[in-house]
Formats: sequence, structure tokens, C-alpha cells
Amino acid sequence: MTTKRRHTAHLPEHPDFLWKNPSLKKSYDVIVIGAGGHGLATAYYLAKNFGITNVAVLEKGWLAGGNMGRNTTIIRSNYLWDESAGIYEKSLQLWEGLEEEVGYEMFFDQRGVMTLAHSVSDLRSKQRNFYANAVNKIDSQWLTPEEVKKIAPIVNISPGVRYPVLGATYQARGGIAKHDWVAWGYAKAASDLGVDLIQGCEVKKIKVENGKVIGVDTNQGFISANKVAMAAAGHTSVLAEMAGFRVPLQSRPLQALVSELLEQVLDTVIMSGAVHVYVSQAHKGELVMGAGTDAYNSYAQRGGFHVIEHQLASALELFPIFSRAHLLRTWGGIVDIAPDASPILGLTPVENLYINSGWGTGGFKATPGSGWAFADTIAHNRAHDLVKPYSLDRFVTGHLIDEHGAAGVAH
Amino acid sequence: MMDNLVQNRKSPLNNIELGNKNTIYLAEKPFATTLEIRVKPNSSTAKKIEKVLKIKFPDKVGQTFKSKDFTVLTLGPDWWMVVGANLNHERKIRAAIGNEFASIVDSSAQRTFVEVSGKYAQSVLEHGFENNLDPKVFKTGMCVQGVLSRSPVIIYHGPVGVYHLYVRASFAQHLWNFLSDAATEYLKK
Amino acid sequence: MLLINCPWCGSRDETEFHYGSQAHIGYPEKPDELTDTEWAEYIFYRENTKGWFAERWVHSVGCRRWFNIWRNTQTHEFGPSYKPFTKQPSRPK
Amino acid sequence: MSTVKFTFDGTDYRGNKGEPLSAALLRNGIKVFTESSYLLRPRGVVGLGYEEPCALVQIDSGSGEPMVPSTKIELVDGLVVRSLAGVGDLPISPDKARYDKIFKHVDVLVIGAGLSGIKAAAKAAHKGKSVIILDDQAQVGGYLNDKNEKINSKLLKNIKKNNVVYLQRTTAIGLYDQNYVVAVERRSDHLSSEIIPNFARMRTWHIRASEIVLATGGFQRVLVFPNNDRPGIMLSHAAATYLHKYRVGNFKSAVVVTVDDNGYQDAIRIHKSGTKVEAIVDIRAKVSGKLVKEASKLGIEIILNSTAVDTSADQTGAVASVFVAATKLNGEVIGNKREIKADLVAISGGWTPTVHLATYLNLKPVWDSKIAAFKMPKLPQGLSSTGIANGEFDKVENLPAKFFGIIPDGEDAKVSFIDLQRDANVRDLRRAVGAGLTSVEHIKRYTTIGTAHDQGKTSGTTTMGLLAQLIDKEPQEVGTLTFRPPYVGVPFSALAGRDLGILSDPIRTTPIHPSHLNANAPMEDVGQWKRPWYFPIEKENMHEAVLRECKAAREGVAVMDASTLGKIDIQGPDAAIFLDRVYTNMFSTLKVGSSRYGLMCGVDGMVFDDGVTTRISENRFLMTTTTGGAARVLDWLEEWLQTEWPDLKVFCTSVTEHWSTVAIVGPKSRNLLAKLAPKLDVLNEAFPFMENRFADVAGIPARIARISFSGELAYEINIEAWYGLHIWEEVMNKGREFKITAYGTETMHVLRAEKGFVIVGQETDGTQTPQDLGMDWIVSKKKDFIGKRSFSRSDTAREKRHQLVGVLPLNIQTLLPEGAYIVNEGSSNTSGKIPHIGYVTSSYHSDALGRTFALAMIADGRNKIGQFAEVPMGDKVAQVEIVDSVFFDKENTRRDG
Repeated sequence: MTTKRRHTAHLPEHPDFLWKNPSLKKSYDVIVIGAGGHGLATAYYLAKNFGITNVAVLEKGWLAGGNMGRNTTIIRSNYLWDESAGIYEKSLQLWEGLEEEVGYEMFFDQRGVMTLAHSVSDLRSKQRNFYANAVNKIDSQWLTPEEVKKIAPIVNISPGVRYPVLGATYQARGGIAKHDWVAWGYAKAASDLGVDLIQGCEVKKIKVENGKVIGVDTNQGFISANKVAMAAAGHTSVLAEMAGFRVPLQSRPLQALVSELLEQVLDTVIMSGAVHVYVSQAHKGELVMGAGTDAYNSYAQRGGFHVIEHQLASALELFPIFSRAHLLRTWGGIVDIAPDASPILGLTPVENLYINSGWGTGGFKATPGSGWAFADTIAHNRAHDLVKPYSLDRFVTGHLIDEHGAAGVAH
Repeated sequence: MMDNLVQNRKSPLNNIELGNKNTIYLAEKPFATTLEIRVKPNSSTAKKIEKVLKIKFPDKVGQTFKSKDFTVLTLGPDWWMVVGANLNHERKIRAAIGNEFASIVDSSAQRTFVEVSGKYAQSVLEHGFENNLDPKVFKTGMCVQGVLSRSPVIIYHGPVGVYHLYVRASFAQHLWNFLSDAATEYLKK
Repeated sequence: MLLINCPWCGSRDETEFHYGSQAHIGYPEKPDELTDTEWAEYIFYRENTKGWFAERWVHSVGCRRWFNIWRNTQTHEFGPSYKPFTKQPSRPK
Repeated sequence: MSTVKFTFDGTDYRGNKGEPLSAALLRNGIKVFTESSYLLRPRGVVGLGYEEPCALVQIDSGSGEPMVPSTKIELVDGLVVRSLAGVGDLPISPDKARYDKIFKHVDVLVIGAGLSGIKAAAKAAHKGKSVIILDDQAQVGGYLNDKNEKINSKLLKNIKKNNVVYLQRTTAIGLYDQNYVVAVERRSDHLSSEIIPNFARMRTWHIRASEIVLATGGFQRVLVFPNNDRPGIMLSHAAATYLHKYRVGNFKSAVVVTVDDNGYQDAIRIHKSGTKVEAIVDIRAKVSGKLVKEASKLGIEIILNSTAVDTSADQTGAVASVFVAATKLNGEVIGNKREIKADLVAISGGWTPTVHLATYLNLKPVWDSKIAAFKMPKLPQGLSSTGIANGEFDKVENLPAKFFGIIPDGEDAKVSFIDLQRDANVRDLRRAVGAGLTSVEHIKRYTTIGTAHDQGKTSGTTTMGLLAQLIDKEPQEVGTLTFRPPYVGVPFSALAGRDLGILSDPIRTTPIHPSHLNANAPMEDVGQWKRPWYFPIEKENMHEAVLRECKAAREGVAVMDASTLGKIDIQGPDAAIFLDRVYTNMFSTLKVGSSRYGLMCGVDGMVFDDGVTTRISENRFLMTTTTGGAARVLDWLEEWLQTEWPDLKVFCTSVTEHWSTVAIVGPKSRNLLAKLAPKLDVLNEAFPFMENRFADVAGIPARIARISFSGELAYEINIEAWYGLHIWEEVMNKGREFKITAYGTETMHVLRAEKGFVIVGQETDGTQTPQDLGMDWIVSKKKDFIGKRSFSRSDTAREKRHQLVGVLPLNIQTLLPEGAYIVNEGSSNTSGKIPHIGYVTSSYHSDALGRTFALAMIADGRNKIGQFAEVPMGDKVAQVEIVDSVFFDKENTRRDG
């Protein structure tokens, strides 16, 4: 007697052809350093929106092999500050048409993102976030514990737990997407439009002559360029130093984990800053989980196991049904964090050298918006309105955009 | 007068006790008076204090000094906890050192003291304490400060296999819940 | 789980410490004589070195002392730790 | 060997206690175990350990567990399991089993108790070192044990010494920096199919070792050829062990397909178990030596230069015959097919050293052509490897061939499987290469090879080998996939351990907590503290209770437990200078016996804590901090003293929990204090505002401070924490005649808000300066202090910054939500974004004012006092007036009573 066994969703296949592996030309109009999500999106929008196709995206490792290769894939725009809501909402709007525009399956799924509140003061800061979204016309609902339970039945809303769920903000348009498919979608589209994707090409020096960038030295020789755009996330400080200026970034390990394939028990995204865990269940059935960064600077792409153990204890308090799930795989990435946990974008002290960095733990959701606004900034050689608030000089004026709450870093 | 003070005081764990010495024994031994002393090591002020209490400030963190009246735990390069010293010892010290630079603090109620002893004492502690408790390394007469199940503790290895845990009062109930639960398997043995 | 050598207590797990990022950043002598840019450098800018990095930790659950230590931020190898205001050992190879 | 009963897919079977479930199933004739997750092809048992890609089960008995390899379940009576097709179930019932953790430090940790591991452990034990040796098997011996060969007892005696701990059924899942290993021990699943109460089912070991020896053995590889996934096609070492050691029988005739001498050894074992070995098909051209002689002596035909090129199935889908043909080492089939009937096809595709743990430290495995596999990378000091893991394969007469199978095209490619659990095949690999992918990481993501439950233990190196051939590079140029912890799947519950429920995070309570519980006051979480929120009487809700508590504080006398405030004892000749540097206002001018409110900023000029500091004596201050800021402020003070101003003669000591603080508030508080401390002159002149007096309260020595957070006459009674509960009870007893009322955090918030006092963390979020909060009066112009320089930065000195003001809804019953945004009059209903001018930080009903009121931060707020604005509240809009931030007792007349 064979039982009715549970089978997983079979993902459709990637296309027969992805991208060309051209050899490096001697010069380009624009060089993008870093073929992560943001670098690839930038190249795509340069070509698509501005017809700038004489572009090379240089990647020292393998395409989309950094943070874009491993993250908890959460997408939302219900941030606190107007400036954040601006760029993340632009990104979400782009997400909503992206698969069609780029012509690539990405499993973009607006299944909603719920951010839980666990104490009176936590409730207060989430409520302020909710009202900020209302005036910024960002779709966001307030949920009582009972409403949380209705949307996600596996959440433990009992008042007897150590930090009970007292309420939550919920953005129905938020959700997830499959990070590799997003990256390959952008890469294929950019390659089809004539952009050169060069892997295994490491930038050694950013050449500057009387204050203006003229090109880059790489392990495959010197390449000249009118404009150079930095999109290297955790390695931004290393690049900035090559160009002779400094950025207030610290690179930290950020870990993510997955379980094995399990029956679907969670069809929305749940975040809890106070209890330090975010979780969603991917299309094939694996639980995808993350928490805060490890505590020190690191480029080693690994973190401590105690971070995983604490996160799983918190997860079992919130989701008792996960107790039998297995931890199958853990990763560590390198996220670049600014003092106010907001990105650093736009122009740099070096003419025609542009910076896209500081996305910290929230980079994936910003991929389309960041690429779109950064391409505009590069094309016009001035900061787009969405990018302007994130200039380097905000650290001199003191006009910071403090999104520590959003980054889940216990404030 | 004294009995009013003794009669009306309450300790965080109300003298709770559990288990027995041949498996695992846990017990609160409250109301140890304690002075926390911070002073420049080997300074003249330090020597005066040592004379008043007839003690020696060990100079290496983790070392202790024991006399009839006091147990001195070295918590930091200029930070000692003198268990057994009380307010009138503080008065004698202040009389001896006047305005010289030192910090004398009666912190008797800041922590309570839980004894963990018995055959499986080390194993029970190892369920929540990350530092090395191997008696070859954490010898008798040594103390170590760290975290036991998210609670800040000072562990003093008294006689062989007898551990004195100094835990901050507000963490005492949690520590007790953790230790008594960790002892589950060992109580049955 | 890093094992960090506290100059006073010896080697302990990283969970006993808090991180202080780049070492040897002194509080400016006369803050009011600094330009806003120089003041921003002090408040917000810290090295983010890939490789050997002289950084600060405090043994917050142990002796509660701040100290400096060399660490390779790429391999997590540690060099010597040293007390504040003492001669910095040279950068390990 | 006692027999036990177990249930598989609803049917009862018998098996031998302790043998792998997979062996019992094979003996019971279950060859077709399940179907594959995507292509629904029949699949059977392939391996013998964690490498098993297909025979996964859901355990329904005991705790229940999804996706467990049947090869790693020791048979126990009453076991109930179901076959799976790659997706597990999550039972809803709570798991009653216990899981715990332990932390150990040893000189030497040996991972793997095979022969090489035992040797390493014995050597270390002999030198008197403390040793832990762990292995995921139930007994020592590893492969020898599978071959029924024994380890010599002298060696074993060494690991029985008392300085050695031997952990069975324990798997090292992660190796971290500075030789830190996490291993999970399975302690009860083999003892009973039921949950054993009060006994940890699994224990997670955290081991720090000075030296680690990796004796982790290796995995046998599959070979790739069309229809290589049928039930009955197994790894040869597994097949030989099932037949020879576990005597599963049930296989009539076998063919061994090999690239190395192990194939011969396994063929001999299969033969000795009674199953006829039709042939050994060896890809190599020339072989010699003892094993080969012994095999042919047993009448086993040896076919060289050949490999399997196809198989056929019987009606159940299990393998019925294998087709062999002459094949070149590059996978090109040159001879014609010959069919050999066989219900067992045992594959010896070569052995891969288990290098995972070392690679978790980003060390790259190294290709060794002698063993045709990637072996352990060069290891750092303190880490070494031995045995198969180190590429030290048994002495072999003939080297293994670098051959991973044939790489067919077209239809055959679709049934030539590389990753059995993901149904990933040669066609997928060819497509990935064709799509322009060269990196093995891209290949993995494109084909999903190696992403399943077995994490590519049998398919990893095979993929590398085939890919290298397809893009004609050497294996070391292609490199390996990145291995990541954990080495095997570990239940979340084993990693959460006992950090759940009551033990999930400390619940910090004050000495007075028992009384709050008796009053059944609902609690509020403030950091890790539980603080009484309000004290309802009978059926009161919070609103009703708070109004009553506020009235008592304003008109009679009320009492609060303020013990959770941080308290720091600061002593030394330079204490006063030090406080001048950390607070925005002066403290060196404070008289002995007096107290002063102080504000603390970060270097960025933003407020991060506040509290009252009392000068106990010339060189001694007692600083209080917010409840949430206690640890942070002490660290902050220590950091400046140790790393910036080491020559300042100041020492700080936390006394947060040495003192309990009982605050009595209200016009009658003086009368109550007189009763409590008869010897104390309580008149205002004798005991003025912000002064301290020492006296016995209810017979207990106390320091009484005239500090008021409500604007009322108030006294904070500080006693040693041992007496906190006693004093609280005395205050309640003696207070009865004044109708004393206990109040909680909610009332405290209302009383201070009526006075316009800020709460750090509610009015502030780390982006407000003292000036923003209207506290210019507390910012000293004379001295420098931490943060002062930031006030002159352009944005910090900007005009239109958000400032603290009051907000009064025109409808006096409207309670504005805290966090609500404030917009200009008439702008609430614009369609696009509504420009906002500020947000509400605090909002309450006020008994004293007889209406609702709120505090808010509004851009250029102080210049807008008297103007009107709107607060959108979901579907309603509240009209409000911007007013001064002090609502009640503006002239501070009430504090002297």
C-alpha cells in the first residue's frame, strides 16, 4: 500500500541561453564594479532607459555570488522615514512590473510582510511607522494579535510567552522573490542589450587624474572609462580607498539559513526585530530565516553558530510548529552598514565616480529602485531626487536617516 | 534593633534548596555582606586597605584570597569583591585612607549566592556556562566571571567540586529555574 | 565563535565581549576648533580594513576592561592583544 | 540479535534491534522504497549513511521527525515510519521530548572513530591529554565494522582511560574559528520509539579544542549512465554491508561496476553472502594483485575497459539487468552493449574524502590525481586530518581511474542522473554549460544539483568531474561547490535546547515583585524587567485604574516601585570633573546632600539617557539612569574613563540591585513620611526640594530624596534591596489612613507628561538634541561636554528642526494615537503624499485636566504654539491645537506640598 506522498512544486527551467561571456574591451563609457543585484540592475537601466550600452560590469568572483547569492529575499517599502519610503516604494513599484519588463521568471510573490511588536515601547514605535506610511501613501495595515493569527495561523500569539505578540504592521504588497532568478533576469536582459558581463575580473586600482576618474586597473589589465560606478556592497571601503576617499561603512557578517523541503505552513513573510528573527517559506517548501548581523567587522563570509542557535530558539517561541524542521544549510554574507543604517548613494569627491553602497541588511528589496535611480544619477551626472538624501555629506551636516529600527538592530 | 534588620530582610530566592550531595545539590546561601573595592593595585592606598582587613589583594584576575573572615575575589585588574566585609569595615577603611583615591561600595544586596555542589556539579554548570570548568584549569580557589544562561555570574570554586555562584538579584530566579531544570537528569541518577 | 585573548582574563568566547571597531581613535583635543568635516571624521568614520586590523574590544561580562587586538578580518586569525596606552605590537604578517 | 516489530507505510514488519531501518526494509523485500520528487521515478535504498539520497522517511512515533535517512535510523521496537518523496511534514502537536546543550574544552578532539580516529585518540590519551572522540555510528570501527573486521583491543583499551570521553551517535555539524566544533548527539532514539521523559533526546555539544583531528572518512560516489537510478542500483560498499554484515538476502545475482579495487573487495563480500556475482565491470585497462586474483578464483568474470551504459527494470521498476560496453576514460562508449541479468548493480564510483568541516573555514579542497578526488586542504596549526579524509586510501595495487560515468546526449541524457534527490541529470548539466555558465556555483543553481537534503554528498565530486570533461578543464580548475554547515540536517529543537518558555530569556523582577503579583497588577516588559503596568481594583480596565491612580497622586498619596532604575556609585577625587564632561549641565557645583537632574548626549549631540545624580559626599556621587539604559550608561562611562581619560581618578560600580526604591507621591506624602520616619524633620524648610536625608524608615536605615517626576510633593525612599518588600508593605500599611494607592508605569507616564517631562526612548529615538526638547536651560555654555561640538553642525543648528510641544484635540474626548502624524489644517484628504509637520510621542486621558492631551515633536513647533493642525487617524481626522508642552502646575508650585 503506497501512501499518498507529498511532492514539491517543480520550478520551471531557466532559459537555454543566459548571457555572453565576452572578452574585455580596452575602454567603455561606463564601468560598473560589482555584478551583484544592484550592479546588474544599474547596467540594465543604463542600457534600457538611457541607451548607454557601452558598459562593462566587472565581477571579481562569479556573477551574483555575493549577498545577491544568499539573502532572506524580503521585499517591502513600509519604512519609517520619508526618504526611505521614497526609494523603497519606487523599488516595489518596479518589482511589480519587473518580470514582464525583463522577460524572466523571478517568482515575485506579493504574499505580504508582517512586522511584529512585542512590548509597549515596541508597539509605540511600530505604530509610528504605520502612521508615517499612511501619510506617505504606503499601503500598510495595523493588525491585532488575532488578525496576525488569521493571516499566519502558525504564529504563537499566546500572552503567556516571554515576549507576547501585541500587534503588527502588515504590508500586503510586500513579499519575496527568488534571488538567483532576479539576478539572472537582469544579467540576461543587460547582456542582450549589449552590456559586457565580465566575471573573474578584480579591480585593483581606480585611476584618478586631477580629480577625475579615468579608468580601472584589473587583474586583466587597465580599462579606461568616462564614468565608473561602485556597486560592491561589503567591498565598498576597499574600492573607495583605491580612489583616495573614505566612506563611513563597516562590513559585517550577516547569516541566513534554510530548512529542508517541508509542507507549506507559512504563506506570508514575518519579521520580528525585538525577538531577532525573520522567516518566510520558499516556493519549493524550505523555510528561509535570518536575524541581525554578527557583532564585528569581517570579510570572511561566515558568522558564529550562537547567532543561529539564538535565532532558532526565538523562532520556536514564535512558531512552535517548526520544532521538528531541520537546519539544512547556513551562509554568511558581507553587509556594508552606515552609522544610520541607511544607504550611501550618488556622487563622490572624485568626478564621474559614483557610489551605491550601505544597503546593510536591506539590499535585496531595493535592487530595482537602487538600479533605476543610480542609472539616472550616472546618466545625468547628478543625484536623482530619490538618491539626494543619501549623499556622503549628510554625515557632515548631521542630517542622518536613522533606520536602525528597520534593520532589526536592537535599538 | 539588630533583630528588626535580620527579621525583615528577604533574599531573592528565600533560602531555596534542592537535591543532595551525592548527585547534585543546589541551595541559596543568602545575606553574605560584601564590599566591592576598586583601588590602584599595589598602591599605598591598597596596602592600607589590606592592613585594615588583614587581607591580600591578589593581582591576577580570577585569583582569590581566603582568611577566617573574608573571601577576596579578583574581578578586574583594580576591582575586588570582599565577601564577609560589612559597613563597619567600610568605616574603618575610610578612616584609614581618608580622601585617597579608592572606591569602597557596600553591594551586599546586589547579588545573592547559590551553592552548586555534589558529584555532577561541574556537568550541571557546563549545560549553561561556556568557560572551561575542568578542575585542572579552573582549580579550587579560583573565580571566573561570565554568563550562565544569559545571566551574569561570578563562579568561585571553593572546596573541590563546590561552586559558589554570585548572581545579580534580579537574575536569581532565572538562574535557579535554569539550574534546577539542568539538574533533571542528574537528580535521577 | 571567535576566541578572543583578553590581556587580563585570557582567552574567552566572543559572546563575553562588545566590539569597539577601529582602535586608537582619540577624542579630539579641542572639538570646537574642528570643521564640521573633521568632526564628522571623528564621529562616523572608522577604517573598514580587509585584512589585518587593529581593533578594540571590551570584556563586558568579565573584567570589564577595554583592550586592543590585531585581527585579520578576512581569515579571523588573531594577532597579539595589548592594553590601552601601551606600545602597539607590529602588524602580523 | 533480538527481533523487533516496526511499521512502514502502514504495514507491520520484523527486523533486528539496532540494525539500520534500510537493512530491515531490504530484508523484507522492499526494493522500491518511494518515487522521486519531480519525475516520480521509482527509487530505492542507495547508501548506508548520511549520504543516502532517496530512502528518506517521516518518523511518526515518539517526537516525530521529517526527512530522516532510513540508513541512519537504528531499528527499535514500535518504530512507525512513512516513506517520503523529498518533502517532510511538520506535526502540529507539541514535541514533549527534552533537548539540551553542553560546553566543553579539551586538549584533543578526534572526529571519527574509525581505525585512524581510534589511533589518533589512543596516541593523545597515552600522552595524558584530555580527549573527546566522537562518531555518528553506534560503535567504533567505521568501515572495518561494516566489513565485520575488529580493531585490536590494545588500541581500544587506550580510549577507555578516564581522560577520554567517547561519544557515540554524535555528528560534528560545524567547525568554526579557533577550533570550535558543534556536534549533535542522538541519545534516546535507539533506546525506545517513545519519548523518554526527563532525558535529553539530543544534546548539542559545543567543544573548544587545542587540537582537532579530522578522521571523517569518505563517501563512495555514484557513476552516471542512462537509467542509473533504478531501485537495486546501490553503492557497492553499502550493498556488500547489507548482504554480508546484515544478511538481508533477497538479491539473487549482482554485477559490480567499478573504477577502483574497492569494487573487487565488495564483490568478494557480496559473493560470500550467498548472492552470485555475475561480473565485475572495471573501466580500467589493467588490474592485478591479491583482490583481483581472489575475485577471479571465485569464478567472477572480470570485464576490463568497460562500464555500465544502461539498465532495464522489472515490472516493479527495480533493476533487472545491466548493459555493459567497452568505454574510454573520457566517457566515450566504443564497444557494443552486452546485457547481464542482475537484480543488484553495485557501483564503486570511487571514494571522496569528507573534507566538509575544514572547508567551513574557507579552505579550498585540493585535487589529488592519485586518488582521483578532492582531498583535505592544507590545514592551519591545531587542525590535522588522517585516514581516508586525508586521502590516505588503503594500500591499493591499482590506482582508481579518474572516471565519473558516461555523458550521453539526447533522451539518454534525461535519464542519466547526477543528483538523485533533485532528479538532476546530464541533460540539465549540458544545458547549463550551453547557457554560458562556467562557474560550478552557477551550474549548481541552474541545475539544483547538491541543494537537496543530502547536500550533494554523493553527487558533488561527480558533478565536478563531468563538468571538467564537458568544458575540457582539469577538476582543480573547476573547483568544488562551497560546503556550508551543518554537515547534516539538525532539528531546530536540538539547537534551541532548553532556551524556551520560562527559560527563553531572563525575567528580571524587583524585590517588591511578590507584592505586585498579589495585587494581580498586569505587567509591562521594559527590557528584560517585568514592571507593574497599573493596579486594577475589581473589574477596572487600564483607563479606569490609571485615572484613579493619577487622582490619588495629585490629591492624596500614591506609591510606585522605582527599583528598576539603573544606579551607578561613582567615587574619586575627579568624580565631579568627570560628570561635567558626560552631562550637558554642571555637576561640580552640586552641594553634598543635594540631587540634580542630568541629560546625557552621544558625541553626535543626540540625547541618549537622563536621570538624577546625588552628591553623597565630596568625592562620591550616586547616578541613576533609565531602566533600559542602565548597562549602556555604565559601559559608556567606563569606555571614556578607560580609553580617553585614564588619568581621571574616578571609579564606577553598579549598585542597581543593591538598592530598592519606593517612591511616595502626592500632597499627603509628607504626612505619611512623618509616620514612617518619626525622627526625621519633614518640614519643607528642614527638608527642601532636591535634597537628601538619612533616617530610619520603619526601622530600616534609608536615604530619602525629595525627587519628583510628577511635579507633586514626593519622596524616594532608598533601602537595601533585602528590605524593599518590607518597606513597601510598611508604606502600604501606614498609608492606609491616607487612602494610599499603588500606581504603575502607565500612571507614571501620564503624571510626568502632564508636566511636560520627557521620557528618553519615548519622546526621543536617538535623533533629538536637548534644544529640540526645549531643554536649552540644561545645556551649559561654560564647559565642553560630550556631544556639545555637534550642536553647531548645519543640520543640528537648523531652524525648522522638530521641537517638543503640546497638542490638544479640539474634542476633549479624542485620544490621539501615539505615533500618529500631524499635518497642516485641511491637508488630510489630499490624494498623494501628505506633507507632515510632526508626530505624537505621548497621548493620555488626564484626570487633572479633565480631558485628553498629548506631547508631540513638530517642525519649528515652538513658533507654532497657538496654531491649529490635523491628525489623520485612519478614517477619522482630529482637529488639534498646538500648545505649550507643560499642561499642569506650570509654576511648579505643587512640589513643595
